[in-house]
Amino acid sequence: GTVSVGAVTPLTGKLAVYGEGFQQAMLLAAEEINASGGINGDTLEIVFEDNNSTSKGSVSAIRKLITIDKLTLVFGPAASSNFLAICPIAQKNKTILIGAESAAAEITKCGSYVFRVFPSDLLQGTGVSELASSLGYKEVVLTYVNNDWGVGLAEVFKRQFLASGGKIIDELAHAEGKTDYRSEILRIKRHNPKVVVNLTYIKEGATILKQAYETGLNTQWLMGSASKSPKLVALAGKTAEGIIGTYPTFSQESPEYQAFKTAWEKKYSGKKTPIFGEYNYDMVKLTALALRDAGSVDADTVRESLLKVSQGYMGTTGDKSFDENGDVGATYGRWTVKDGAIIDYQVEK
Amino acid sequence: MDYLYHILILIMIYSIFAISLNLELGFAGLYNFGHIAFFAIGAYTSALLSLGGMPIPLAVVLALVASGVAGAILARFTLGLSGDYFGIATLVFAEMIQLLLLNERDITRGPMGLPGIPRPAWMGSGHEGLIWFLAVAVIGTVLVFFLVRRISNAPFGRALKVVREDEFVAQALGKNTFILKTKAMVMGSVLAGFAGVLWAHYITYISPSDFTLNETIFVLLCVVVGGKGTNVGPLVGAFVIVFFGEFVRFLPIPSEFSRFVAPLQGMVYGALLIFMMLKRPQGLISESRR
Amino acid sequence: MSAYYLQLVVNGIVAGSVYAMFAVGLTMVYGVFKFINFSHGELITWGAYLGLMFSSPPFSLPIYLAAVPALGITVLLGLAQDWFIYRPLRQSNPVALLIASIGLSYFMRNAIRLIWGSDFQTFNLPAARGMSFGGIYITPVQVMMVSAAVVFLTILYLLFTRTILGKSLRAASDNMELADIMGISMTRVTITVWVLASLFAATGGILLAMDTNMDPMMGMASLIKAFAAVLIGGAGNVWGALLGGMFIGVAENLSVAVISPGYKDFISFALIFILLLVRPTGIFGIRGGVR
Amino acid sequence: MTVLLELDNITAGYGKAPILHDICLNLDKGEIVCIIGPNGAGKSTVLRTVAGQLQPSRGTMAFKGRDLTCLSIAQRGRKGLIFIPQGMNIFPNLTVIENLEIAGALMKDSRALNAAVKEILQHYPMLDKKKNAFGRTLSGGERQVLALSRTRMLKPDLVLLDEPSLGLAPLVVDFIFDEIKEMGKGGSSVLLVEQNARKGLSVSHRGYVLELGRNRLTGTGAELLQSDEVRRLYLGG
Amino acid sequence: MLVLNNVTKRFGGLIAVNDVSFDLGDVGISGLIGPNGSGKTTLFHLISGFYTLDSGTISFMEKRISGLPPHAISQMGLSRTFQQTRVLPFLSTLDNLISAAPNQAGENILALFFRAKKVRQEEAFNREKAMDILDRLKLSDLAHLPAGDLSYGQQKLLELGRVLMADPRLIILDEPTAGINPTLIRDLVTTLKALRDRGIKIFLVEHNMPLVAELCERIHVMDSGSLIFSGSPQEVQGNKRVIEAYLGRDDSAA
Ligand SMILES: Nc1ncnc2c1ncn2[C@@H]1O[C@H](COP(=O)(O)OP(=O)(O)OP(=O)(O)O)[C@@H](O)[C@H]1O
Ligand SMILES: Nc1ncnc2c1ncn2[C@@H]1O[C@H](COP(=O)(O)OP(=O)(O)OP(=O)(O)O)[C@@H](O)[C@H]1O
Ligand SMILES: [Mg+2]
Ligand SMILES: [Mg+2]
Repeated sequence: GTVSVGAVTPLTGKLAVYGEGFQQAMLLAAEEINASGGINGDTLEIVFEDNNSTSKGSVSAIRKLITIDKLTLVFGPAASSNFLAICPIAQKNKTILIGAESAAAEITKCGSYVFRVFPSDLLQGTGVSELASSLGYKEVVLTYVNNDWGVGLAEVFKRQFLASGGKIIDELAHAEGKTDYRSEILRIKRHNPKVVVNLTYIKEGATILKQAYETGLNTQWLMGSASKSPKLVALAGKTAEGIIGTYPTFSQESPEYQAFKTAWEKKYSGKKTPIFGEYNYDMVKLTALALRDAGSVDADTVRESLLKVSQGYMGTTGDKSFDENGDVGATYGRWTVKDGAIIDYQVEK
Repeated sequence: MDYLYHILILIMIYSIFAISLNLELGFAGLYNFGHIAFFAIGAYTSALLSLGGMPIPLAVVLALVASGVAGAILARFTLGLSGDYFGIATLVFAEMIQLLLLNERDITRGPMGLPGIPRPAWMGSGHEGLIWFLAVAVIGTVLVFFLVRRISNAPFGRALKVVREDEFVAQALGKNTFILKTKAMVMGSVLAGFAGVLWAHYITYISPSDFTLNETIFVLLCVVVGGKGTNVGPLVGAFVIVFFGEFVRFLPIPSEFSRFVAPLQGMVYGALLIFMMLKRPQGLISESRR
Repeated sequence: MSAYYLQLVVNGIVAGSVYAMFAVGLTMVYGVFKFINFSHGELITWGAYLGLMFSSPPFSLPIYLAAVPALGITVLLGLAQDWFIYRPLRQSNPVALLIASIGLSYFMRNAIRLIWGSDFQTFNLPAARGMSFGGIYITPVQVMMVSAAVVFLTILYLLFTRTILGKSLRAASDNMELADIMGISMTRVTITVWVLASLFAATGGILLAMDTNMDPMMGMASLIKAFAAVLIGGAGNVWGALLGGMFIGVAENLSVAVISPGYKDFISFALIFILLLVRPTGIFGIRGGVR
Repeated sequence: MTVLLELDNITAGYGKAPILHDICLNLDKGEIVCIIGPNGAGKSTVLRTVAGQLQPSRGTMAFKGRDLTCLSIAQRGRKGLIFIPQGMNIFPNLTVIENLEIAGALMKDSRALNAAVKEILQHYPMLDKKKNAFGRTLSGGERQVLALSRTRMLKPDLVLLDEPSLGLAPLVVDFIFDEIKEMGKGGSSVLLVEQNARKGLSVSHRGYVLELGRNRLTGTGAELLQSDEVRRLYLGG
Repeated sequence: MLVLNNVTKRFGGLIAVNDVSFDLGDVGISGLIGPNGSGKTTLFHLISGFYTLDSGTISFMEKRISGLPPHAISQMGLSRTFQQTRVLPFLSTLDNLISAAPNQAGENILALFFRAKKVRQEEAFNREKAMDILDRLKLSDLAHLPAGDLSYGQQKLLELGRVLMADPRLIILDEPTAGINPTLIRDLVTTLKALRDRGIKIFLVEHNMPLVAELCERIHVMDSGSLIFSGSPQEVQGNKRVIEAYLGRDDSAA
């Protein structure tokens, strides 16, 4: 037999860029589970539903998964706005909803059936604030991508940074998906800041770095986790040198991660691991464990199992123990770019 | 069942939305490419007010008023423009509204959106709640349909068509074209706002990314595919378009190919539109001449 | 401090020249065929992606050479659009054309995603610090953007006003049936319009992608600004399109100095509204310009 | 005399129902032929069919002895068959001079073109006065003269004229009909549709009377003018 | 009825209508003639409000109408036709006519719901009236055809029908018989005379001199934007300036 779980994934629309990678990571995990006995002998199957990167699509998708496919466990969509649109539905229908990349602090309050293997913004915002303080910066310019993720993160950062006695010289949002950020950069340049906190995505981040360099802005960039990608370095080239960022660490040296990486490269010959791919992978793996433990797909049973098996579970992305809100903790590491490679940042002096 | 209810609710909401656009586009010839703005204004007003503790019926009424006022304001600014200028100006207006929703964070929470929009308590939650909501949506759609049909089949609808065909002639015949068009636009905006209100209280979470140009194009498709300038057309269009979108979910596609599915689906979608225009440009239902 | 504003203006002009190049194509198609071509944005995107194709293996041409076949193929695409879709629709009403162009825009955008994926791509040109003139920075690509716009539009202007072909084009946009009767080859006019529009779109697209990067949505994103430029410049007016584009570019860049950059687009849109109130045909909407 | 244009049993229409039924019509070189008939008889439809805007569903058309049906509108233009439609027959957003120069799309030689334009402007002071005005600002009469003079410039073999006297002041009407006669003398044949049937027939060699899309009568211009039936039915007594 | 005082209209450097003053008075049918481009249509556009005056005033029924929008002027009972026909191409011929009925209660949304009966009756009445007019213009076979498919002459007739539909006090016709078959023109003459006898004033531009001479009691002549002469048909045909500017030597009025 098969055990089916659902996945609301952005296969079309503006997040399709990421959706593809999420899907591949989930499929990889499912394949491995099935190769190692499946769910107590049954095959694990993931039913993907596209959400068109919109909340409308997300609602349609989860309604279909719940009603037609009669699934009791669904992997939620990327983008907190889409995730938030469906979490009440999951909660009301007693369907487990697990997110792998939704960071909004609100999700914590979604309810007892909602989990995520990705740490809340709350943690990351604090992480960036600590980074700035620990580097000795008292005054920063803050810029962030103007979407749910960027704003959520920026709010937390601001709160933490101000509380720790820092000062924000100027704060500006930059629109998502533009090709020209020069005027924003000029506004930053006017303050001649020693440091700029830039909470943004890969594409926006790379464009800003490149254009800042062209415009003659010399500053220390501090970034978040969403820009930590070889792609950013490839796009921004040498202008990415020396940026420092935080990210929820998980040791890339851990056996789990190494295993994931090898398996990925084997299945998707030579393709780079996608952003958040590890989280999706962990999510499926952890779910499989819970399903095995539960021995049924009954939502309440699986929920109990999830809480149980996750305690102390080490995935590729580290410790995935769910707390009572279905959130995971994280330790924040620091990364930097040196000679075109992303490496862990070490305080030199 | 819930999924079916969901699809039906979506069809109802888009029917109302399409009827409202058809009133402007099909009857008055106003190519409003910013119609989503009024949907958004309705949705946000009602959501904000009811989240702020106002009784839902009152919030809904105020939301309709807000959409209507916004429609009147836009009419004031744009109705002096000729057809295509009008289209682009309205498109720009919708972008402006979206930017406002995105940036006025103190009021709208910006990109974080508004979660937990309440539904009337008597609907209950869970399964029955959905049926009740569907019932409300159906009643709303029927009312809107008959209201608009009454108006469009009457001399008023004909006068709108006169304006659509030739504004100079309309004036020579003593029709106050500005007022007529403004009326069409205000009514269209109120109805679009109504669709938005239903949407907000149905989904219970809204954010600016729900109200993009894509949505305007989506509803434009409903009107055009159904048959603009007709009363039944928008209903048929909303049904066909929403249904088609959901139908695609049931096509058996192996997951290895899933990377190609989405773009192919998009291509098929586009190709269908083109094909439709080549073979049946007037839409599934065509405008009758009495 | 004044260098700051000057720099903003310079950046505005750069952005504006690209808007203008897109706007001219739109306005030309609109002028002759009387519909707003939504798929114009996809010609922009295709131009950029084809440039990418020829500059990466197996071709691996330097970008300046890669642009040549890319432009060529985009032009063919433009012509194919017309031949297979718009030409058969010429007899029906403009709305059918408009809707078909929306359909085509979906189709072409998704075709790009099918071939190249949804992720963004880049030419991987090394970042260079801009040349500095008294504190004003400008990169070679930016210089190219402005000069391409100026050169192209000048050529276009001369074509429209000095040559029979250009006059035929205007005649066709005035009254296509009559132009046909007068023995003006509609085929030639049609080809000219689509060749020019595609060429401008693709050139702009490649330059834009060289300046930053490309993704399947890039054309769509530029389209609204191009619409706005057309609106300000007055439909069918070449200089109008140029100045309209510049106006928007400069206005939105300058606005960042005063208000939150989140409202950058808002400002240019709001200005359009105010302008339209004052002059419903656009500032440069000298009726009977090139049209 | 050689036959220039020959329509043989032409049936044509806009949708399914035909408007023209088995129309036969011929026209010799240098001849001026006038079609008259009540409103909606199908006169304009005949011209549109010959010009190529409509495809006949039955019958044959020959121009200079060659089959016409397979030529496009523009090709017919280049073969020397020019149609001046009723109503919109100039380019409103081109200036008067440009309206004339557009004829250059057919005249390849630019020197000859400039000379021809100059000559026309000299010949028609009415146009010369307005040479830099946009077409859309011209009065009804000015438009007709512009359309006609532009055609003259091309020295076509056959001109299809749909109600050239429409909206013209008496002085100009006379002028236009003189022009038409001149064109005939200059070697261009003219197929003319007129509601001003007296004037139309009086400048024509022959005439056809069309009714409900069928040939009703035919004869020389003078014959038709004399005919009681024509007088009663079509000339308003 | 209609009084023009020093009406002037410029287009750039061109003075299309130059200081024109006249009073239509109580005349049943008045004519306006003049060479092509003399400003007749422009004058009509000024009267009906489609163009704004550069100077001067126009009043209709003792009320000043210059400055009013076209629809307001039309609602006062001044109806017009266009020289270049303007029908509503996608509406049926019948709907084209019915739309021309003035002050329809059904065009008010509230009335649709609160005075539904009146709306229905009015609509039935208008439909019947429209069919009558179509009959008279010999267009009833084409009642359900889109008006854009009519021939030129048929469209011209339809325009006239719209004016008849409107129950105006004054109608201004810009070349009503251009492109109309001579036989039908006879019918038109009858129709126009009947209208006059019902007390409706008519002001028309025409180039068909015999017709003008037959119909009009008084004729105004324009040349190069100025009013050069006003008088009875006989006076006009005998006036040297008019002959030179307009009629031509070989008297085509015959
Ligand atoms: N585009 C069209 N589509 C359908 N029917 C048409 C179209 N144009 C004309 N007709 C019909 O064809 C018939 C003949 O029209 P046509 O224009 O040839 O008449 P005509 O003899 O030129 O009349 P007129 O003297 O009024 O110009 C008319 O009855 C008209 O209704
Ligand atoms: N919109 C305009 N812009 C500029 N000039 C115009 C405009 N409309 C008319 N004219 C000019 O004004 C003059 C009068 O034009 P009008 O159309 O009133 O003449 P008309 O007496 O009606 O002539 P016809 O008998 O030929 O119709 C003409 O010289 C014309 O070129
Ligand atoms: Mg005709
Ligand atoms: Mg006139």
